[in-house]
This record gives sequence, C-alpha cells and structure tokens, in this order.
Amino acid sequence: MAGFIFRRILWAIPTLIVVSFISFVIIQLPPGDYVTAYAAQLRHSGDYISLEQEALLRAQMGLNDPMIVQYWRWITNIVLYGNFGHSLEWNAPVSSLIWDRLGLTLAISTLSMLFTWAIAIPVGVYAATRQYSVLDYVFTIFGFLGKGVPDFLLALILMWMAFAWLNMDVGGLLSPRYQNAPWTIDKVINLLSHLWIPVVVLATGGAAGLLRVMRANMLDELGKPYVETAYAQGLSERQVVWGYPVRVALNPFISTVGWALPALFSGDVITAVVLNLPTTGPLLLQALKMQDMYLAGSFILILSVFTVIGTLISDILLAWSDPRIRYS
Amino acid sequence: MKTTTIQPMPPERLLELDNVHVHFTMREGLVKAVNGVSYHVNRGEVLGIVGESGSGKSVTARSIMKLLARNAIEAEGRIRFRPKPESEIDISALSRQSREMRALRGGSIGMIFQEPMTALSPVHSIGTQIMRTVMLHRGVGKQAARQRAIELLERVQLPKPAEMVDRYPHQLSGGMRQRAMIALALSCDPSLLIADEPTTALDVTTEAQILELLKSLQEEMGMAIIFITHNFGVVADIADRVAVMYLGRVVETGSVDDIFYRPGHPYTRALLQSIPKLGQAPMRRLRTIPGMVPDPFNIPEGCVFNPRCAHAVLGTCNVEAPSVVSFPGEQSVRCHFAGQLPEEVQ
Amino acid sequence: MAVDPIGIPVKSSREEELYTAKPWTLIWWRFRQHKLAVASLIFLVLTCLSALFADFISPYTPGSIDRLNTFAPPRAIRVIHDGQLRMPFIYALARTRDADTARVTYEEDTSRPIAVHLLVRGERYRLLGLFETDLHLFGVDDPRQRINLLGTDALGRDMFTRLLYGGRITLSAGLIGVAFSFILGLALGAISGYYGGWLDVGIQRLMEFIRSVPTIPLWMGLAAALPIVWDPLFVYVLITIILSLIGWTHLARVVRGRFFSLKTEDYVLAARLSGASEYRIVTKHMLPAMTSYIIAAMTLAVPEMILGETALSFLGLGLRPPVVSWGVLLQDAQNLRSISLAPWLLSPGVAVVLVVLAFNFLGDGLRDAADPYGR
Amino acid sequence: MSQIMNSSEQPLAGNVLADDALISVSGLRKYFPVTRGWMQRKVGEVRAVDDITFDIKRGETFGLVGESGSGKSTVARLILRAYSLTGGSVHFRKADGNVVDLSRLGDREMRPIRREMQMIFQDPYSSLNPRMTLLELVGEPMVIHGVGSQGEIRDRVAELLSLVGLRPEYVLRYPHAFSGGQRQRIGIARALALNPSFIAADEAVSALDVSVAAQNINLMQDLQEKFGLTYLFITHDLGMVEHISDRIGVMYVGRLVEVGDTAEIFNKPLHPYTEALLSAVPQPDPRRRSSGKRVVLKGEIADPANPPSGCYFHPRCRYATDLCRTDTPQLRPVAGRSVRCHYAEELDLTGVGA
Repeated sequence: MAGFIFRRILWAIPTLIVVSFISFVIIQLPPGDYVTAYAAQLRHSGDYISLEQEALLRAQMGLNDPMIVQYWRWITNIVLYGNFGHSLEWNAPVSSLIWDRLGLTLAISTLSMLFTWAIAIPVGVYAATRQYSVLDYVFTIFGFLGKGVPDFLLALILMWMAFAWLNMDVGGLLSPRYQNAPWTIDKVINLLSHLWIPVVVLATGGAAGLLRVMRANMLDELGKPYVETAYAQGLSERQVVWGYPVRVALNPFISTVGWALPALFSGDVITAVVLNLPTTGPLLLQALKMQDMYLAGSFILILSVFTVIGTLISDILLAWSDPRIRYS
Repeated sequence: MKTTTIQPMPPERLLELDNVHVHFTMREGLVKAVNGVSYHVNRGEVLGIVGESGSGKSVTARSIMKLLARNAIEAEGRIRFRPKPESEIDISALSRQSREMRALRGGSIGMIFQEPMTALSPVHSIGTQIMRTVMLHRGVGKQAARQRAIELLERVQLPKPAEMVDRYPHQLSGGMRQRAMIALALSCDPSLLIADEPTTALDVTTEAQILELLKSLQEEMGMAIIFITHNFGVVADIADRVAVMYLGRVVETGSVDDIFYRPGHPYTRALLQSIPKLGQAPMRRLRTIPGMVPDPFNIPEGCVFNPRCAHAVLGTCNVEAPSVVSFPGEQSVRCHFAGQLPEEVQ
Repeated sequence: MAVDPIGIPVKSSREEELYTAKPWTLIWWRFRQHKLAVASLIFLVLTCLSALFADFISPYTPGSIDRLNTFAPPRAIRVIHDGQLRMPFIYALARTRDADTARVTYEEDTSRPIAVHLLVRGERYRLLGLFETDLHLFGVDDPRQRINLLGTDALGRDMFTRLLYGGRITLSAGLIGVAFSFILGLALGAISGYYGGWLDVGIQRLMEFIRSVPTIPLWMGLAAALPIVWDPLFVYVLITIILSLIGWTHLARVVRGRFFSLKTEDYVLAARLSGASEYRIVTKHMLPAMTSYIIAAMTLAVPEMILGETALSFLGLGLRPPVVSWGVLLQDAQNLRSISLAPWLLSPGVAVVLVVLAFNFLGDGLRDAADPYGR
Repeated sequence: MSQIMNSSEQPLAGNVLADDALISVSGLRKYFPVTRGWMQRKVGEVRAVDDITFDIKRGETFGLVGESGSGKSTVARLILRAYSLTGGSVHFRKADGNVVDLSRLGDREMRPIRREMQMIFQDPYSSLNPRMTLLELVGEPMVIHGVGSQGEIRDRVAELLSLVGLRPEYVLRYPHAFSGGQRQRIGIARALALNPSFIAADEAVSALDVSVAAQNINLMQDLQEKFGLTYLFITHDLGMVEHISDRIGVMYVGRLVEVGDTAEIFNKPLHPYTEALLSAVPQPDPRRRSSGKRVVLKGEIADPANPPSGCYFHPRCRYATDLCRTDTPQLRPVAGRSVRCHYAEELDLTGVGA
C-alpha cells in the first residue's frame, strides 16, 4: 500500500509540471506583456512612460528572455518564495489577494461535495433496488433535469424565487450590515442563510450526474452471482445490498471523486459570479477580463493543483477500498 | 400425480417437491420454465439432477431457496422441508424475505454456484464472507467466527487455512475458490447442500478434486446433496439417485444404477448413447437426438419430447401429456410407453 | 452423405423479416420503442429547422430596436374575441406610465383585436444567404403594433426573433464543436485502441491529464486570451475549437474501448485467418460495429458543448454582442432586477434546458439501441 | 535465446516432412512478455507454448488435449499464424505438393496459403460477425481471395449451407436467427468455402449441449470422409477426443508430455500426467465409480509465468524423484510414441481400457 501511494505521488509530479506550464502559457497568451499593460494603465491615469522606458523595464524584468526561462523564474518564485507575481488591477501581490478567497471556494466545494454524496448514494441505491418504481422514475427525471439545467441558470432561478417569494436577498455571502461586523451568532445565521443557495446549486448539478452513475453501477452489481451467494447465506436484503454490491459499486464512484472536484470548481466559478460570492470565481473572471494575467494564471494554477491532488486522493481511496487494485 | 390431500412425509424424507411450477414474465411473453416438477431428497443421500440447458434444473433449485428473479411467478406446487425430525416447514408458504426463510438459507440449506470466479464478493476476504454467515446464524462473536472460518477452510483442504482466511478471491485459483465457496455453504452444518453445476467451470483434474472433496465431506457431515449438472459422468460418480429433466419436467427418476443400466425414458436412453465413453470400443458415429431443444415459447403439445423421440406414436404422443409410470425400486418414468420400449443394447 | 436433419420448422414471415433485417433496421426498431427518444428526435429536428430558417420564421430581425416597446411582455395569439371564434389575432398593447413610480407598464386593449397574418412583408433579409426577400412567416399589419411572442428586451428587440437567431449560433457551435472533437477523438482513440502499447499509454495519460484540469477555468483562460478586436465569426470558430479541445476525451475513450473489445472478437480473427487485409478488417468488420456507438456518444457530447458555449458567453468571455447566441442573450438576465421586471428574459435558458434534455434523451435512446445483438 | 532455438530445432525425422505428413510442427514456442507500468517494462514472460514438436498426417484427426492454460489453443493459432512465433518451425505441404515453412513467411506470403488452412472457433456467438448475412459470412473467404463472380459465390454458399445441414434459403438471414449449434455449422461452412486441406477446430463443440455436440461431431466426421480433410481437434473433453482422433498429443503447462496413437495412449499411458488426466474423467458408468482407485492430483496447475524447476509436473506427480526436480525431461521416442518423462520405460501406468 505504501509503495502504491509512493508510486502514485511520483506520478502526480509530471502532471503538476504540465499543469503549471499550461497556466503560464495562458498568462502569456494575450497579445502584449506585463509592461504593455502597465503602460496602458499609466496612460489611463494620465501618466506616460516612453518607449525607451518600456524597453528598459522589459530588460529589467527579463521579459525578453525565452519563454522557458521566464517560466522557470515564475515557477521557482512560486515554489520557493510563494511569490505569485503582481496584480496590476489591484496593485498588490497576487498572494495577498487569493488565499482567503480560495479558502471560501474550498469550503463551498467540499460542503457541496458532501451534500452531493449524501444525496446521490442513497438515492442511487434506492433507485437501483426498486427499479421501475414510481420513485425511481421521479429520481430519473430529477437526474435528467439536473444534467440539463446549467448551474448559473439554476442559481438565477433559485435567487429569483427566494427574492420573489421569500423576499430574501441571497446574493453575496453576508448581508451588508454584517460585512464588517465581528462574528456573532447572528452573523453565522446570516452566513448560513446565504450559503445554502450555492451549495444547493452545486450539489444539484453534481448529484444528478452521480446519481445516475450510482444507479447504473448498482444495477450492474446487483445482477452478479456474488449477490445471489449473499442472499443464499440468509442475509436480509438490507445486509446484502449495503454489505456487498454497494461496496463494489462505490469503487468507480470513488475513482471519480477527483473529477468531481474540478467539476465543482468549474461550477463554483459561474455560480459565484451569478450570486456575487467573494470566492475565486468573480475575481478570476475579472482578472481575465482585465487581462490581469498573473492573477488569472495563479488562480488557474492553484485550482488545477487542487484538482491533481483530488485525483491523487481518490486513487488512494480506491486502492484502499478495492483489494483487486491494492494487490495488483 | 396431483395431490389434493397432503400426505405426511415418510420419516427418512428431508425435502419433497410436489408439482412445482415456475413461470417468468418476459417482454416476449410468459416462459413456463418449470412445469410440474416433483422430486424428493432423503436424509444423507445425493440426488443428481441432469438435463441440458433450458431444462429448468437450476430454476427448480432456486425455487427451493426462494432465490428466483423478480419476474418469476411461483405458480403452483408445494415444497416441504424437514431439517429436524420434529419440524416440518412448508417452504412454498414462506415469503422470499421472511425471517424463517432467511434462517433456512445458509443455516439449514447451503448452496454452491457454478462460477467460483464471480460467486464470491471481490472486495471482501474469504474469511469475512464466511464469518458473516457464521455470526448471523450462530450468533457468535467475531473471534469465534474467525476460528470457525479457519476450521472450515481446513476442512475443505485449503492449504494454510490461517493465511487463506485473509485472502481475497482474486488471489486464489479456480479450484481454491470453489473450495472456499464450499466452506461458505457448509459453514453452519446444513442438512441440505444444493450444488448447482459446481464443477462445470473447472478443469477435469480440479473437478475430480472437488468431487472427491464433496464425497468425503458428505460422508463426514452426513448432509444430503442436490447435485445439478449436465454431465452424466459426474452424476454417475456422485449420485445415489438421479432425476433427468427435459423442458421443465422430470422425465425419469430412479437409482443411479437404474438410470444408467435400465433407462426407461427414450430421452434418457438417447442422451446416454450420444456421449462418447472412455475406453469404449470405437464406433464410427455417435447416436444423436434429432432436432434441437425447442425454445420455451414453442413447447410442443402432448409429450414435450415427442418431436425428437424415435418411438413417438402419432395420435398419442403429440396429443396427450404422459403421466408418470412407476416401477419397483423407486424408478418412475414419464412416458406413454414406459416399460414397453424395446430393449436396447448398450 | 447423411447429415443430421436440423429440423427447423418453417417460421412465419414476421420472424423471417426479423431474421433478415439489416443491422440499421434492427437499431431503428429498437430505437422506436423509446418514445421519449423519438419525441426528442422530432423536437430537435424541428428546433434545428427553425434555427436554420430563423430569418423567415421570425417576424423581425434580431437587431431591430424599438425604443417605445422596451420590456414588453409576451403576447398570446388568441382565437376567441367577445366569446366568438375568429381568425388568430392579438390584442393591441397600450403603453402607460405609472404616475408614482414613473415605470412603464403595458396593458392589453381587449377592444382592439389585431389580426395575425401568414406570409407578411417586413424587414429585408437574405434567405439562407442566397436570395433577398422581405417575406416573413407571420406578422401583423398594423405598423404601430408589434407581435412579440416572447416579449422584448431592454432595447425593445423581439425576444422570439433573437431566440431563433441565437439558436442558430448555439446549436451550430455545439455541432461544430462535436465535429472537431469527433475528429480528434476518433483519430486518437483509434490509434490508442488499435495499436496499443506505447502510443496507447501516452494517449491515455494525455486524456487523464485533460480530464483532471478544471474545465471552466481553463476555458475561461483560453477564451479570455482571444483579443476583443477579432472578427466575431473568427472568435466563434476559435471558441468551438477550445470547447472541443476538452470534449474529445470522452469520445476517444468510447472509440478506444470499442476497438479493444472488437480486436479480441473471434470474428475479427476469423476474417484475418481467411486472409483479409487490415483495410478490409477495419472497414468491413470493425467500423460497422462501432458506428452506432459513436453516433450515440456524439449525441451525448453535443449538450456538453452547448452548455460550455452558454456558460462562457454568459460570463462575457465567449461570444460577444452583436453576435446573438443563447449565452449572449442570457447576459441580459444576469441580475435580479431585470429578471423580476422581465422574467421572459430567461426564455433562452428554457431553450437551453429543453435542447440539452432532448439531446440527452436522444443519446440515451441511441445508446440502448446501438447494440441490437446484445445477448 | 539462441540456446533455446537450438534445443530441438531438428525435426524428429531426417527429412523435413515425412511423406504421409501434412503438417510438421517442430520446436514451436510462444512467449508472451509480461509488462508493467507505463514504460511497458518487461518483467518476465509467460511461456504459453514451449518446445512443441509433432506431425499431423494427411487425412487424420490429431487431437490436442490439456487443461485450461496448457497452451493448446495457442498451438493452433500459431500453426495458422494468428500470432508470430517466438521460435520453431511449422512445415506445411501445400496442395501443389510443395512444402513451405510457415514460420518464415510474411503476412503477404501467408495470404494465399490461408485458402488451404482454416479454423473453427469455440464460441459460436462471437465467431460470426452479427452484422453480416450468411451470404457475406460464408462467402467472405471467396470474396477476399477473388474466387468466383457474385452469382458463383451465391451458388457456392447455398451449396455449403446444405452441406452442413442448413437450408440454402437462409442465405439472407443474419446469425442472430440461429441457435448455438446452427451457428457452429455456419462456422464450419465458412471454413470449407475454399476447399481447405487442413482445419483446426478449437473446442468446436465444448459450448454446445450434449445432443447438439454429437450432431456436429458426426457432421465433422462426414465432411472429413467426403473431402479428405485433416483436422487438428483441440478439446479438454477426453471422451470426445478419444472418439474422434486417430492420434493425440497431451499438453501440460505449454509443453507436450505425450504424443501417440489414441487407443494406445488411452489403454496404457506412459506419462503420469496422462494417467492422472484419464483417471480424473468422470465415467457415465456407476459401477466404475472409482472410490479410492482414482488418481486425485494434489495442488494446482503450474503457473506458466513462474513454472517449477525440472519437470513441470513434478510437484503433483506421485512418482517424482530428485531427478525430476532438477532435470527437465525431453520429448523422446518410447515404444512408438513420444513421451516427456524420465521414467517412461519403468513406470507401469493405468489407462482406461475396458
């Protein structure tokens, strides 16, 4: 097992390198570079720097070096000093901008994932063991709807319904009056009353997909001979279903946790924009729109790294739960 | 053969099936897989059930365990089981998931399946699977159950049982898996073991090992066995009595010697002659049964075997379903002309 | 020579028909049984047709602004006036301004029915880009009144018209994106599955890598790198390529899996042992067995592309006005105020949901029917 | 590697192919590499077929028996060149009388020879392309080799179908219209399409019910008589192989342990594994129920990726000595047969003679 984990971690390293390289390429993609953008910003505020000054700046910052050298400088700065570069838009180091937002993103994503699982697994198992029952059809419809409705649309509709019927303003994570208030019970309640929409939105989309996967896996497993063996041992239906096929049906499920994470991050970006949440999404969007590329690239890098780590964790979980993988 | 009054079972009887019917509802229509099967098993005896695919032998066995698929209809018939001399249970009156039925499964009736590869859970160790059964039926603790599991693995002659108990099925060979499966089925000393084609998926030397093991276990533990197979050689090797099935009916039952040396039904005779036997004087051609097993939607009128039967008499066999003719010594044949067919040289 | 009689009774002609039915006939018979999939197919065909002929079907053009008709509510076509049945008509809309809030409100004037006519003359356009005409499928004659089946937006543009034009862009982006990813997926999946070994491992790694990157942020990053000044049509093509760069992995997996399982089929070996060339084996034995699966997988990939385009455009990173797509249209519905003022602005969202669901149902039906020989 | 190539490269007889032989297999080897990781690093090899030597005479049925994993199917596929060989040679006498070494032919040179050798498969379901009609299926070999016009192919397919006992009217049906036994006959018709001289039947009746298997075996024997076919008949069913084969080879873990006349081997085996195999077969004869008499083998079949030292059979052999543990016996002629056992002459083994 230790060997497996070690090998798997070794595996993640090339992936991380490629991910970081792609993030850097994205930073470099827009025409012009940091200095061009800087000059434009200065011009905007009435200042002016000459072409010579621009060239000097470029030379100082090493922007004339080959791309791979620039990449190396960028990534070593990040790895060694935690220095992600400078955000033009905010005129602040990137690292000072991202961490608290990342924390919120992670919190919402994790919460949504737990929610997703809490819905998808029992419902999927139920739908499979009671195939073609009324509830199975209801869940199937729910599954299809969840797949068909884009996250942002669901967020819009929920927000609108909360506004129209409950007369709640659920945008943002806190009502304005709590924005700068110290943490109190009221503030937590206020936070929770805002948090449910993003969690529900993200969980619905995810659960709809996973529920169908779980149902299909379970149907596959329920038809296998070992289930009959378990029944022939005199176990009750509940003992059989939860003790045997669910264990096996969860495996493909576990192996896709890693993919659920990037999906949630993706969903979070859009949902957060609609709901105006102080997570990474709106900041990333704004950075991209303003071509504030160090900020945007750092976000993409960090989100991708989280995803790689998520995949890693799910692989290890899978090996832990399935002896066939553990021993091969 | 239909009994309206319920006769008490003779004292040596362990299990009795009377006129069991099982149908399946399919998209294409109703499949009558089992049509009035009656057989019995005495304590400590081995009943062999032979038939080609589609003869309903497995379905009948599953109806004893109440493990039929959800689209099955147990249309008719009675299944009585007497694990202890004083307690007779009417299985056909129990519901699939009732407490009594669950106590029988794995407790008084053990079952072995054809595919040792897939019949064990891939994500649980052999020991865990046995322990669950032991703990369920015996109500013992984990430690005792584990001890029992090791003991069982030793009894089925698995090498190093103390290590095997923590192995997973994919780490074992086919023969070892089937041994583990037998250990699982015997974990609570059942009085009846149903073995559904337990050696079909195995190689011939492994098959011999498993047959010898089952014979010695049967001698040692004294349980009765229903041994289902399509291989006449295996039946001759292990069975005390034999029931031959064709298209959801028992066409002939009798002692193993009766069936092999004095077969009464044309189907039994024809099947026995179509298998090449080892060391037999070479013959140019095998005897065959013309045609093929009809599909379950087009079951022939009258005697179900009549379109393929060499002795069929038009006007009788294709019109009227034959009843059972009994002979001395427990042999009984479902044929209009039982006992009147010409003697055949084997 | 004596051959054992096999004794097949002569079957009815219905069975003979089943036994001699071509593979695609069998697939069609099976597909037909999925009522929902058939309904989805019909719905999608109609949707595509109306997107294709958007300029003819819609009464106006997507850019025609009417300042006096902003946020007009949807208008129902009626047939009963004063308790009497008559030709289809709409009621005239009276525009008033609320004295207190200064907000414009609209009210139907139930005394003024305005007839809806078929084939009326209106704004000029080029039908299918081929010939110029001013004929529209339906409209009203009264120059001061408009027929807005789905209401109007903040500039008084007809939502129904814009929805149809937007469908053209969104649907074609989905289909073209799938076509791109189909080419990539088929090529890489086939190489991976057919040759195996090193190439397979490499391509597998690449696919795993792409799957482990969060899609939307990556899409956003790539889309944001496209300069605003570029021609909208060019941006449109690039966006579809960006979408397909990530979408091809699923198709490649399907193709690879099929190739792997087919390679081990005995009938492929039988053909090889008969002396069949590689070309014959691939074209006669492997591809026909895969086509139906690939079609099903492609159908299931279309909604992903549509959702991707919608999301990107919605965020302002994909297609930009004046291009009209469903994602672009939804930009107008971003804030609560406009939705509560004019809920019909969400109608492109409804269209997205319906189309995505229909593609999913259709794909599921196709996937079930894809293997008519399943044992 | 070179050392392996040499051990028994020379055919048993002095000339390459005995006059009455159709095929001569000599020193046949197939090792499959075992790879691990994404570097496809080779960590070992499975000796699926190891040093197989035998002849098949013209017009005879040669049976190859063995348990699963013994490599018997691989031998057939190697003779037909479905795989490339790791070593050894396969000499084949063509219809024009010339002898070729198939192991030296490229795929292109192999193609014309494929007309003369065909295969019948075990699984009647996966061996027929479900998307082709019987006309396309049975006629495919003719299309591939450019034999005959469309009309001629049609006539020939109809003729072949009636030859195997199927109605010629069925040419436009697809395989899903037929049962397992009938599908197997379609496979036989396809194999016969180009009048081959040699047919390898890989477990051709194992998947069928007893009564259907008997029908198809009779058919195969009739066709052999009629067309002078030579069969390589691969099966694990010893009763069937005794019935159909003139001579047999017994395989254990990729190696031949005994080759010879069927009746002689069944009467008095010379290799302990053959003895154990024969005694393991359950007889449909309750009086011969062998309580105690039966040789029940201990343990499991050896793993071809990690075979035991010396004689592969020694861990399960009741006659094994230290010599068997250290020295690998060679296949050598004993009493008109070939046997791979150090003690073939000394042992007195029991067969199944009546």
